[in-house]
Amino acid sequence: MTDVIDKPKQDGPDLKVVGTRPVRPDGVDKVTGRAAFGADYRLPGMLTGRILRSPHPHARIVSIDTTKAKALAGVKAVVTAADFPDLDSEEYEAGESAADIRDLSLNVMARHKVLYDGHAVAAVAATSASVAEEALGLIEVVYEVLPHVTDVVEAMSPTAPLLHEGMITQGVTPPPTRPSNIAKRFASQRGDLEAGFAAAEVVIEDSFTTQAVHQGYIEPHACVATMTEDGQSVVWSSSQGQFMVRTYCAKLLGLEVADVRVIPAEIGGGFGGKTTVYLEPVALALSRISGAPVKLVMSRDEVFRATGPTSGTAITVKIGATRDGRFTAAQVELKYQAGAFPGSPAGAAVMTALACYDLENFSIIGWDVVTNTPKVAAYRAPGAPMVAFAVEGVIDELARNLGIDPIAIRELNGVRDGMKASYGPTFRNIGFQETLQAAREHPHYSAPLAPGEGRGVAAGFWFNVGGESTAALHLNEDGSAVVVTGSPDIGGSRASMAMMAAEVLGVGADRVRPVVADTASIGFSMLTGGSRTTFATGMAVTQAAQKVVESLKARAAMTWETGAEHVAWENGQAICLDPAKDVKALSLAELAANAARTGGPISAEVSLNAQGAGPGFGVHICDVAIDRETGHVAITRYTAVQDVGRAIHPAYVEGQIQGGAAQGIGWALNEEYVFGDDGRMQNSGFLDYRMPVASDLPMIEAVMVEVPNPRHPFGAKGVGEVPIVPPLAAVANAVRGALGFRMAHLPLSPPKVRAALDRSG
Amino acid sequence: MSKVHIRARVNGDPVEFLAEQGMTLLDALRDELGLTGAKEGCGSGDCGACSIMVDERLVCSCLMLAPEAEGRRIETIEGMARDGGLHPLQRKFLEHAALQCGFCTPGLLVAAKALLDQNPDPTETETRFWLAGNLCRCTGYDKVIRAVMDAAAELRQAHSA
Amino acid sequence: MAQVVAVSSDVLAFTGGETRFEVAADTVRRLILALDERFPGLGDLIERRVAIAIDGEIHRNAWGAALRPDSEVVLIDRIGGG
Amino acid sequence: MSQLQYYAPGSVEDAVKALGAGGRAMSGGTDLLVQLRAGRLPPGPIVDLKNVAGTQGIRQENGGWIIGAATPAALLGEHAGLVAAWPGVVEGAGLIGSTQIQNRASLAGNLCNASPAADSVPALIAARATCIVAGPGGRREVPVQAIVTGVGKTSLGPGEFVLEIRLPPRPPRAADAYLRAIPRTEMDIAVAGAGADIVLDEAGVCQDVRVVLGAVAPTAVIVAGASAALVGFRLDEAALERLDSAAQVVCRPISDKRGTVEYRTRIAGVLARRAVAIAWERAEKRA
Repeated sequence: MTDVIDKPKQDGPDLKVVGTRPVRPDGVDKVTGRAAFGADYRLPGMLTGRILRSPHPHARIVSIDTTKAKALAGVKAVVTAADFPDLDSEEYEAGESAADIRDLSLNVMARHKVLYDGHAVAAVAATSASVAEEALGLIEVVYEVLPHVTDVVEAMSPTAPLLHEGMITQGVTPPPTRPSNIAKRFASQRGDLEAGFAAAEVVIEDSFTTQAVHQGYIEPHACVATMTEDGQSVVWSSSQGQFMVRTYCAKLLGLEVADVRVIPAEIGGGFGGKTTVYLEPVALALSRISGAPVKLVMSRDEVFRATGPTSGTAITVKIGATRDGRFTAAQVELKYQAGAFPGSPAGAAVMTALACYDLENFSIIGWDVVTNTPKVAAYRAPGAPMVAFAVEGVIDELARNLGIDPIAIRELNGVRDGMKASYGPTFRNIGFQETLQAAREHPHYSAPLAPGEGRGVAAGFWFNVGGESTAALHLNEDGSAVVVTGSPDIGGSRASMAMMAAEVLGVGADRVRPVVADTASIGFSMLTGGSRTTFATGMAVTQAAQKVVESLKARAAMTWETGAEHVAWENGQAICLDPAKDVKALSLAELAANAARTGGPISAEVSLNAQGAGPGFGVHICDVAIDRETGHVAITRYTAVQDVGRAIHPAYVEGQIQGGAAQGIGWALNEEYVFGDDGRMQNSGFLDYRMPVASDLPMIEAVMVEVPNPRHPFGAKGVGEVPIVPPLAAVANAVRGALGFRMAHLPLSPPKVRAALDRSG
Repeated sequence: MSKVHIRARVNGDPVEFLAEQGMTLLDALRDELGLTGAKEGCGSGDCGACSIMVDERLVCSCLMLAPEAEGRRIETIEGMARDGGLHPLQRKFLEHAALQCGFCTPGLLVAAKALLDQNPDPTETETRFWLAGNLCRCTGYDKVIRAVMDAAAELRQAHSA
Repeated sequence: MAQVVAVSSDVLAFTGGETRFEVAADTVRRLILALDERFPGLGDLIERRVAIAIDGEIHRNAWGAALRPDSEVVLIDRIGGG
Repeated sequence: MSQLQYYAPGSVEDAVKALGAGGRAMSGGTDLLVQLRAGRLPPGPIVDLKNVAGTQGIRQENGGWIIGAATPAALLGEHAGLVAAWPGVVEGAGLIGSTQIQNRASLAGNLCNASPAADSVPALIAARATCIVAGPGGRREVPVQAIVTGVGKTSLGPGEFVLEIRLPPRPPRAADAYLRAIPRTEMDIAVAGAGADIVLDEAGVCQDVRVVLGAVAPTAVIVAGASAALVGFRLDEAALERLDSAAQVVCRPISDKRGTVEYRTRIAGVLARRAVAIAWERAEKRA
């Protein structure tokens, strides 16, 4: 079962809706098959599009001849990079972090060079799927195949084939004179490293690797797009941000933003992977030529080969400690694979690497390295899980070496309010120690292990972000309400939006119906990512509801012919505080019914840029049983403890924690991109890209520790990303416990575990 | 290539449609019949998002050709709620928050119903193995399994009452 | 005078490794302008790539955010998310 | 793929004709359609064998069992008589994919797809199962191990297809078992598999044994040394150790995304041991 460990209420609002578990408003559509996802849209006269992809990991495009494809009956458009503007390099912030518009354009459609197996080189739109597929076969591309490199460490070698001939490493002084595949160096340091290690009585150092893994959303990318002759465009697509899609489509096709309207479909999972565009600009380009709506849907093979995995990494960690377990110094070097274009999450990894711990002396160096693999995309706490795998592994070894309980060593060194985070600022209102304590006191932690089983503990950190959001609240004539946001709902956020509005209005959650609106129907909102929606968009919703309440109070005052200061709002009704008036309370419905008489429709829209998202911490406990003959690792028990601010809808908070833990377990045990010597992905399907199935997992117990975030009206903070940070290390530390030696290279798949056992004798 | 004329019964109703001979039943349901509840997550039978019942057997509609549906009785997610009310499984999925994005949900529900139709009292392990053909990336399966077990309990109670 | 600490690698590349500055500014907007004056071009970099933590709370694109005289101001890389 | 021609003959004669004209046999289609879609097989007309008389159902004849070639694997597991007689064959069939796949995939399809990792094949060979092959020249009965000749290759001639799979009658104190190793717990291709069929005498001594390995060579391989390791012995650790070694000797695996040569070889030994131990225990219970 799932526990909520409640802190004493600090601010004490008596919450009636927040913290309950109502059925989500979009739920019935989703259990009946009505909900329309990206591929479910269909327009009259719609064409079917298909994309031709490079079979080579690295090649120069000598020529592309589309003559035969264009001549095929039923083909209405063929596009290549020549049909897109050749854009200059420009950093642009529309996704989760700044993207280079030129790189994005080249990723959407290769120009001059293909940089990975699966890189798009041309696309067709035709009257049927079979005609479109036939047309792909008629496009003649002449490639000059180049040597390739897919591994991050090999790509850093001075002799490695160069992906971008002019790329000079940033962040190195003086700048290198020769180009390389190293896009950028990140560095972060504090104190005196040498002195710190000199003060250590025990020093543990180890090197770790992780493989590229995919977000693995079950819904492949899909969109329908249409453009008129004057450039006005509509896109229906499944993404984490309709405004992100609008911005990128306008940029990549040279359109006015006002001419692009993006209508969000239901999104079938994203986890960061749908924070950029792949199909939408192509569908628009095809529609521009054909004059008809074009639908593009990726196959699973395309999703794996051409969309965002996260980085494969190589990480070295060295930590020193005194005999009593106090850390004296830490040194981390991490190499992150960016894929075809710069932009791995190495920077975030540098910032999170030691964020859980109080350290006087440290040095962290990060490298962002391009490889002939798909351009990485954000994946849930981008960059953090891999470095946590390494750092938490070394801390586990330190604890073992020193004979200190693994939670105790983390409590001893863990950050608290008032300490300076490794990434700079001073922590305020954090819940790491509370989370550690809850883990230590949880029955799982003291439960006996079966012989041969191992138990691992690991901690994780994520910043969470805020950002720009808009929300509108419209009161209906019967006192019900509509809350409109621009934030796609991936995991049930519509429920929390309705709940927060309902809490302020003083009505039941089912009296407020939430809508995720298109780009023409609500003000700008950043995409759903960075665990920001319930925090930032929730703040906009709350403020909009508060404005509506103010308006309701004013209208009640008008009705009672008193001042607004004499009106209170309680339990969904206006109460008159004016002792001179003997009047009955006015209900929300009564006030709504009189809206026309008291000033017109009652609604409010709030746009804001939310700051001060509080960071979150997680501590996971994992038990494993290992078949020492087959090398198979079974997760026998799993508990995930997390500081969640305040849970608006606890069931969906638990769901985030459980889902994140499950993804991390998959990453630890079996998921990996496997590239052949030819540089092609060998396992671009769910059969051989092994995400956990139901029988692979136990129940995942989610324990919510509530340390309210003072910057949010209800204390909420982001919860979606933290839970994927600890599992890689929690699983690996448990395997370490069961085996008696450490395995530092993910995934811990049966062949590797058995081979390690054989080596260990 | 001429299309074939197919007659079948879908969610109790007779249907007729034309399909290319190599078209999957999934594409036919979605594109010819407008039943988009079954989803394509992989096209290779590995994710189960396209699960439907054919002659009371649970299958992946992406691994069946449309012409194979000739004369068959097909049940899809669109037919699960009856007489204006949700099936207990659908209700339990909502009560337990057993869905996040909801993309795999139709397939999971069809598969879970097939389980309970033939095994009204499955263990957790039996439920997990039966549903192993339905990938969910959002939930970690915890709430899905709880919802199915809870629905099974409710259905057993309803039957014994 | 706000006590400004630079942690971001990008910022350090701009300041030639200098990590601590005292800046007379009572808002983020004024802080950025002042820094740009001291290190021409840094203002643009901050607008594009840098987040500003004020007394432990991370801000980005927040010209209006207030700085108290004893505020701890840290320039860090912007964080995305998934 | 949507432009493929589909043909569903009702008689053996029509099926033979259609296949002879270049058609590709399909029963459950769970492998074939995936391969066609991925472009691993060239497109060609599909001949659906599910409506062909004799390809559906399980029946007993002269003490043995006849399984129609296109019978879905799930039906094997639901057939109490077959489960009791050939639990290992049923285990192998029961591991072909998910519940959904089980309702489509067939023994003959799993066999003729000619994957080295086919889960039902080692158990069938261990069981000394045979195939009735129908073709232009009439019908012939061949041992299961004669069908697959290499990765993706079979001995079936033009117009030929497997119509039935036959399992022999069971003596008392005989039982079989199948095990495989996969990285997950379900939904995987065998990294290695082992089928074992064993006959004990009244004293519990092994009289006859056949152990067959999957996914460790281009085709399923019979462990030649299994008889020497086990016949005449009781079940003990030493016997299983001998079997383990004998199993490893016949392995000629490849290293690929699913496993290395070393891993497959070692696991083959482990699985052979475990499968024999299960079959042995089952056989003892049938005294």
